Amino acid sequence: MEQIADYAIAFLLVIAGIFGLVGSYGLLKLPETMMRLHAPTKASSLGVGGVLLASMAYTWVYEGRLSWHELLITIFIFLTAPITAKFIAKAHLHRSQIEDELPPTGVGTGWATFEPAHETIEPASGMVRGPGSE
Amino acid sequence: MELLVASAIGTMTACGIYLILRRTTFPVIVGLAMLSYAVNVFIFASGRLALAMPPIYDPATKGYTDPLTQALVLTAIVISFGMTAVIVMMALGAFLEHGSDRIDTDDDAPEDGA
Amino acid sequence: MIAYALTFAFACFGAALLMNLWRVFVAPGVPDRVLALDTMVINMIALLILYGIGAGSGVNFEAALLFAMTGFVSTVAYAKFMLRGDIIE
Amino acid sequence: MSLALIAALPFLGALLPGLMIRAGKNACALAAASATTLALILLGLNAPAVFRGEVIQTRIEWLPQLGLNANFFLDGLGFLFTGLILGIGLLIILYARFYLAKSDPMGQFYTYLMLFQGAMVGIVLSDNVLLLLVFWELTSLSSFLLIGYWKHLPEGRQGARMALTVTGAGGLAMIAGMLILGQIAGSYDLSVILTQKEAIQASDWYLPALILILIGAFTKSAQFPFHFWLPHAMAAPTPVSAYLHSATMVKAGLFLMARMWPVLAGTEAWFLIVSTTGLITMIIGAKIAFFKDDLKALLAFSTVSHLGLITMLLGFGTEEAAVVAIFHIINHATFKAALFMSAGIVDHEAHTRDIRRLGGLRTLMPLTFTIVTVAALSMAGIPPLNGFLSKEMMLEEAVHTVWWSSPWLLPALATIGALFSVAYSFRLIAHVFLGPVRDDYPAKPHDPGFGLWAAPAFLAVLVVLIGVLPMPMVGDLVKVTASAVTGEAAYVKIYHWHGFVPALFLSLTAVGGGFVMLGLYRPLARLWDRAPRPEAKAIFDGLMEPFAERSRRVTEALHDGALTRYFAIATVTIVAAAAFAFWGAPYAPGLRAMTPVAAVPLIGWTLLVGATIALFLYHRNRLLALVLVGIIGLMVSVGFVYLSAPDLALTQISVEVATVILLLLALNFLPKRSANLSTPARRTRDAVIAGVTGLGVGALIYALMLRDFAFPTIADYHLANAKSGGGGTNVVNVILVDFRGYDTFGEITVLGIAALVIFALTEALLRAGPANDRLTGWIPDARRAGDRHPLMLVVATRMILPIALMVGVYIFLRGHNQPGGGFIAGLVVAIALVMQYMASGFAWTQARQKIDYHALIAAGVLIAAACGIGAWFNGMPFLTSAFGYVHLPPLEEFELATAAIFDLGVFLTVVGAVMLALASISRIAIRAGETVNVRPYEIEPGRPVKIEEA
Amino acid sequence: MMGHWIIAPVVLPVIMGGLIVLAMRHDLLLQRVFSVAATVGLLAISGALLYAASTEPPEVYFLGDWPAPFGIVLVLDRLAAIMLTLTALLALIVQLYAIGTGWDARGRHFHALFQFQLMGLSGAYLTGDAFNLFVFFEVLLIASYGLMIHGGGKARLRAGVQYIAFNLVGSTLFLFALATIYSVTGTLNMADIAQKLLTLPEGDAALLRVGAVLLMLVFAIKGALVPLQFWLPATYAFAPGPVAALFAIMTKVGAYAVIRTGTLIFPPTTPATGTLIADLLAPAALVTLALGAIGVLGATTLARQAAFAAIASMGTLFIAVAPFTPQGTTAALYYLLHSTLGGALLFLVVDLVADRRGSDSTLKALPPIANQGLLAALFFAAAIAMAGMPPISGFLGKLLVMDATRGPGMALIWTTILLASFVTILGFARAGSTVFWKSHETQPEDPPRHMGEPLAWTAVCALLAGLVLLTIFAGPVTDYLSATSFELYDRAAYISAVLARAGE
Amino acid sequence: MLRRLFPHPYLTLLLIVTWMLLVNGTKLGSLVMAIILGTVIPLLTAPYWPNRPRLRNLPAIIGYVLVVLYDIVKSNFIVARIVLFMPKADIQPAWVTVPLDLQTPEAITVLAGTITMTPGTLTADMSSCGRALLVHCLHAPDPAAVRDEIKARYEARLKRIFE
Ligand code: NA
Ligand code: NA
Repeated sequence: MEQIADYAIAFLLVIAGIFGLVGSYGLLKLPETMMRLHAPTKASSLGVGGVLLASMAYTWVYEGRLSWHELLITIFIFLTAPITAKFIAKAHLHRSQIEDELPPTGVGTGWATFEPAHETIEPASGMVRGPGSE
Repeated sequence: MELLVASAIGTMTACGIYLILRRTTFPVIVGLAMLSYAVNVFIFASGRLALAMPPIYDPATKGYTDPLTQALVLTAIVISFGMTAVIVMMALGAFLEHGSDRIDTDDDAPEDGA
Repeated sequence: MIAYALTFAFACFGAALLMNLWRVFVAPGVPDRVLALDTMVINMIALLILYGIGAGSGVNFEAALLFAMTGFVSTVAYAKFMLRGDIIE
Repeated sequence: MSLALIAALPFLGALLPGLMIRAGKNACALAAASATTLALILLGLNAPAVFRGEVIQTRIEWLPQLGLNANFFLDGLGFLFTGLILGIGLLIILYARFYLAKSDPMGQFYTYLMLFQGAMVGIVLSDNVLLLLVFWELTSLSSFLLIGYWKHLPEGRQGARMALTVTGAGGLAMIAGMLILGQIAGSYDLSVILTQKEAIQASDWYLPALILILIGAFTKSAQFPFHFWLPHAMAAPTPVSAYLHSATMVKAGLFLMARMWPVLAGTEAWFLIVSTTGLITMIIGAKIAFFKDDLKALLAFSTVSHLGLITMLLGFGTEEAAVVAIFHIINHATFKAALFMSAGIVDHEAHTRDIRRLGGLRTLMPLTFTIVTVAALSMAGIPPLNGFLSKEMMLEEAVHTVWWSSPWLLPALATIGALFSVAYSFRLIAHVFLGPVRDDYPAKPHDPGFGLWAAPAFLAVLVVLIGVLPMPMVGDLVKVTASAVTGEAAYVKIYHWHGFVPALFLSLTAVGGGFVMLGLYRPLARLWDRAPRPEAKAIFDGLMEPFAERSRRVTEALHDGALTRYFAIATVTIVAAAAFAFWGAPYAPGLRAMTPVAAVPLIGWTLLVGATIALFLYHRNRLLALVLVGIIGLMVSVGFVYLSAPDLALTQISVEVATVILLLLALNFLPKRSANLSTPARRTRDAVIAGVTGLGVGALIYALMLRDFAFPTIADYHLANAKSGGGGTNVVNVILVDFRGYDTFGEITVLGIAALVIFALTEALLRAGPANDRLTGWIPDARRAGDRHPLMLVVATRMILPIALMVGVYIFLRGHNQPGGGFIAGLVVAIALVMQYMASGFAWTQARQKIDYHALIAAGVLIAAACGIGAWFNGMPFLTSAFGYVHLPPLEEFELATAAIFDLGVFLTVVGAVMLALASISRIAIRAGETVNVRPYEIEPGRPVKIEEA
Repeated sequence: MMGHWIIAPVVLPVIMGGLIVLAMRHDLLLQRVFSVAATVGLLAISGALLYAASTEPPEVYFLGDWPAPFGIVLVLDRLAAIMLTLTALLALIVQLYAIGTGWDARGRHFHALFQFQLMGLSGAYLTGDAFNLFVFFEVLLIASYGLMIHGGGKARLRAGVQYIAFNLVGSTLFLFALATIYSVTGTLNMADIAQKLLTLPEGDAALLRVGAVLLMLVFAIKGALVPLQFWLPATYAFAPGPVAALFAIMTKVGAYAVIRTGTLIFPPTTPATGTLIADLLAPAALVTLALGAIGVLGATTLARQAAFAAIASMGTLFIAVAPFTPQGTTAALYYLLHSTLGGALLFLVVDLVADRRGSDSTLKALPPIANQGLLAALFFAAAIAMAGMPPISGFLGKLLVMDATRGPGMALIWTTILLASFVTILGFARAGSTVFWKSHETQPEDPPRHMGEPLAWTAVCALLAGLVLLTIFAGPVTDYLSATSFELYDRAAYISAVLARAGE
Repeated sequence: MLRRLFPHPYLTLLLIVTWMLLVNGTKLGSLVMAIILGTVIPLLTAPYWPNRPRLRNLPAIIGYVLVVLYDIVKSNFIVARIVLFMPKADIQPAWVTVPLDLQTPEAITVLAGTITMTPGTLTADMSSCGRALLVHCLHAPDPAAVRDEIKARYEARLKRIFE
């Protein structure tokens, strides 16, 4: 039993390590920013996920208690990774201004990064209250 | 380990000093932040280094690292945070009032570095 | 057994971090550097947990969680700064 | 007591005019006069005793630790001078009342005048040299005010400054001299010092003391080479000149020499310095006086000359000479004051003091003419006037004095002096009053009213009386005074006919020569004008102005606002001082075993140092700089985790992100790149300074880490008592909230104040002004992308915020026993809120919450304080904690600790402070024209939108 | 036995500050009333403590009831009590002035910051713990940042940035110093450090000395000791008048800290440090005095002149401190009292003048201003006070200092002191005659004669009165002060009082 | 009433779970605490989350989660292969526009996230009207296929869950 658990944990660790490495290697190797973005977003996430799983398993097997903390972290990372990725992507799009390389939205408007949002905006006067304005 | 910590502190201090010798507010502020990082680690290290001996009460532990310096560092971190916040705002204010973010007031050349 | 695996994982994530550092030094633009920083945080968390396994102490959990949180926030902040200038508008 | 009162009365009198100015000029004059009169009366009451040879004393303890006491004593010398000061003072008060114009602020004048009078009286009555110094400097200050009385006259201001500079400096020198003297004598009381002749003259410090004190006396009495300030002081109103520059202040120096005569005189040094200075002054003064065309200037230099004469006499160091000196002091006071006042009358009536524009006044102003003639002849030393007597005696003394080992040199020079003095006295009479009446006077001259001529007339009468009946008039006075000066009973005999002694011939020579010189005035004057001579004022300004100018340049150059230079200097100083301290004592390297290094920390180190170097290289790209700071902060906190400091790691990382956010917010308005403003040379210099400092700090901490504590640390106690005494297992937190909770209390106050400052600053910036203008006209310097609040983030943060809050609560609750606590919890919550701000916008978020951050901060601090005060109620000191374990079934047992309340205060303050700071800076952004979103989503897929085709 | 009253000077202002922020931040009148009330209270308490200190040996307050040196202690001795009272007195006067001139209304949170400032100052005087001293330095500093830029404005803000930046470096240095000292001695309690230094192993001396010097340098920055004085002129010149007047005490905090640590922890008898402190302090003090005096002569505005006068006074003060003898310390304390009141007076007068000249204090003749005569007189008084001319206390202070510095180096010291006085009075004379006399050239007819601001005039007169009293009662005051310095050099009493419970 | 007390019942549930995960145990006291917090916090944060999303049919949710988890792992192997073994020249990145049928912000967010975490695709932006996503493919010889897979594999499922 222990043995199997050991193998499982070791396997998880090795996989995790590899993916972690891949993520950062991709960051170096891939030629374009957009492509580079793929690597860490996915691989690194999985890598750290693997480590966290391994840790859970480890504490379960060797300390007899089930530690849910790692799970929490994993979830958090997986929730936030896409957002981070999207923001960096947008920053890249904005900085490199490659609007014309992009496909049309097909719904009439342009891509959000290159257009002010379509909504009624009004100046701030009197809008703010609370401690900000006394 | 001691050598690593000491050299790290030294590097951060050097960088901080170099930055506070720049002539616009922003690098000076960053430099001050660096100095406070450096001094925080300095205080911490002045309690000597210890691995895997957190100052959390634990009957099974082989010993504890110095908790006092840690408390001091915490206080120092918080205070320097407050100070940084203030000087950042003042620098911004000075820039808005004057139109230049030079920190030296010896030559009042308007708008530069923008 | 686990020890070897741990060492291997340590090595991988350590190497990963060095690569990130390299990316910070040489990158076409700030977005890439921010990406590198973000990855750094992730790898750090991994190392932290590995260290926890190695030392058999779960004390590092809060740190890891907080790293994740702050890493996310600061990455978003940097990006939003590049996009809009004002990060709280 | 009465002596102190005499000294005090003028000061009291100084207050009155200021208070009574509304009551009119007469009231002022009357107030001053009555104070003076009262003092005179008090003095008179002491006269019998003084003439009996007694010494009246008054002792009031003031600063005994220093030996400075308000001790006064009255002997003959004091009596004479007090009499002169008060008596002539009274006349001046009368005279000034009529002399000053309607427009002149009378109140001020009398205030200053009485201040001066008081100071003078203080000098001559002091029995304590330190007290004497107080009054001494006071005369310099009050004369400064009097000379500058006519503020609109530049000459007045310059004259005042010059007088203050010279006499003030002399006074300072005298301070040193007196302190030395006091040290030698073992007391600062004159009555003691005067008994210490042997000790003083034997001491190595005698000569320095003598010189320093003489500098004081010479400057005050306008002795060569300090004589130049006196004529410029003549810009003062004539009453002032008459009072200060003839009768009193300039005599203060003489007084001091007379006072110190018993202990300082009688040595070779004294003789050579004092008599020589006096002689030179006498001759030079007389010569210049002869050629002066300004009446007052002429009188001024004649005064210089006569002061020189008296100084010379004191310098002789013989009893007889001292007697003569005293006698001449009296005589000079009478005729010179009379002359000054008459000059004032002429000026007042003819509206000019220029001798070249005068002449022939004899018939127009007969009364004035008479007064001037009497006084001037006395000054010339014509019998039977008092001036004749003292001059005669002076020449007598000169004849008996061997000087620079020559028996005839001194008499010859003295005679030349006398000759000049005759010459200018005659010229005064001849060129002003004799000769034809002119038709081009600036104003029609005529004798003034009684008020103006009364005082000089009275003095003229004295001149005659003393001249005719010296012994009855002043014999006793001279005797008692001389005894006081010399210290033993002086023998005084004044008579008109000495027989055919050398002095007689010298005197005749002088008079004859005087006539001749007057006859030769025109050619001599032409010679004089052609002769090159140093202009005192030019020299003085030539010294002072460059000094002031150089001071200005040095000061401005040093404090020009170049902060970075200040930093460079400070850094170098600090490093140097530290090095100096280190190499000043033995150092034994530590013997502590090094902590082993694994590969992972080595990588961490590489990252940290790498990022730091990158920051050093790329710091001009400010955004990148912040990214690097982010990395460094991350690495530092990871380091803390690795080195068993979880609390530090948590705090560091959350503070770091808060800082970065703050800097980003500010950077939005600041230039995005740092201009390169320093030369390569300067950058190298800075790099060197930085490098050395870094090395020093690194070496220091390395040396420290490698040694064991010299003594067991107090931390052991904390580790031992955290659980039992503090009720927590996280020792760091227990220290923060309990052992050293007071630190934390101060610390959160700092944080709260920081937020308040930021808020107040924002308010100031948003008021009308350049900052506000710059903001309202703000144009972002970078192109801005669309999509302010990307939908994904908005949605995500709505999930994350509650969880983050929960994490915050969790970290707060466990803080006492596990890493965490109020501070970190506060930051976590704050960061969660910031996330919300970033996602949905400041205004939108702000509008949806009721919390007032000011209140939050205040509440936090007050709760912490209350928690501390709570301890008082069970008799414990501030911040004494209490804890207990509660068990209410079916729940498990849990702990309640007052520390938690304290930590709550910390928590609230942190949240409030961080949020108030961010809120304030966001308001700046809004003033800069940020618009505010009204909806949570700016992109709402559900909502139909109008699409304008590009 | 003062019991809990010892901590009142810290707790009262912080609570008042908190309440002002919490409840009164929209009502200036309330703020004024309560703030003044609090300051009066502070003054009363300080007075009581002053009396208690004079009747009892140093009294210790064990915060959190932890025995020293493990917890933080407050120590009430004569020195602390004097500083507390002086601060409270000055604060009250300045506060009245600020209210009278309406300065407190020119920005937000003046009174809250003011109270926090007092909290910081009181805490610094009372604490017996080195690190806690740092904390309260920070409290008083950050409050001072707020007060310094109160009302905003371009020049003030730029000066403010420099002020903060310089002091942040100082704070960092403070931490380096404390860490070094702790790292050698393993304790933070000042009495405990003092005691441990007596038996410090020789090999540790060098490192400890580094710590000691760094610490002293921190205080030197606060005390504007050359070459660390650069922050002062611009700060004081651009700070609001009343704040500058309050700052008269800020430099004295540096002096206080030097005296405290120099007598308690590093007296010349300490084997490790020996005369290290004195050796460095004495020359620096002389240069400071000289530079300050030259600055007074060379200054281009009244405000800067006042600032340099402040620097000069610190020089004189440190000259008296440097020998670390009871006599010297007594002189230093007397001069401290004098120069605080005198400096404040000068700054307030300058503020009144500048205010009447359209906040222009440059040394040039402008048309006569309201109350010119009175202001001229007050300026004259303040000037002779700062120049150390009679009859005002400065002269006595100067004599005390000179008397205390007899012996080797006396010639140099006395010459410097006397020449400095000379140059200073010269500078003030030039300034005064330009500003107050020359103006009569520019415009003969009568100036606008408005008095106004009764509170402000009260404040100014109060300061002047203070100086006069200090002069008249120089004897008794000096008695108390010499008792104080005796207490300071009798460390045993202090140490034993603090470490009484060390056994627990 | 209940609706006012629990503006977001799912959130409340989530929070309770989170708390139990945090305290890492099943003490009764912790549960009480969890329930308190789970009630209070949503009330506090309710203003930030005006409209509550309606979730239905749990099996669909579970199914979706499993699919995504599987894809994440799979996608990582793909990415790893590309990064490690594919020569730079052969990599064919592409931009794809994914028109949206989904309208709920929450749903779109989940979709976008999923796209990013799954094979070779990454959500880069959204059309300024919110009706299309801009997706970047690391290596997509046939972009159209990618788009169709996304719509079929994820969006369809999400529609069933959210709308
Ligand atoms: Na603390
Ligand atoms: Na803290």
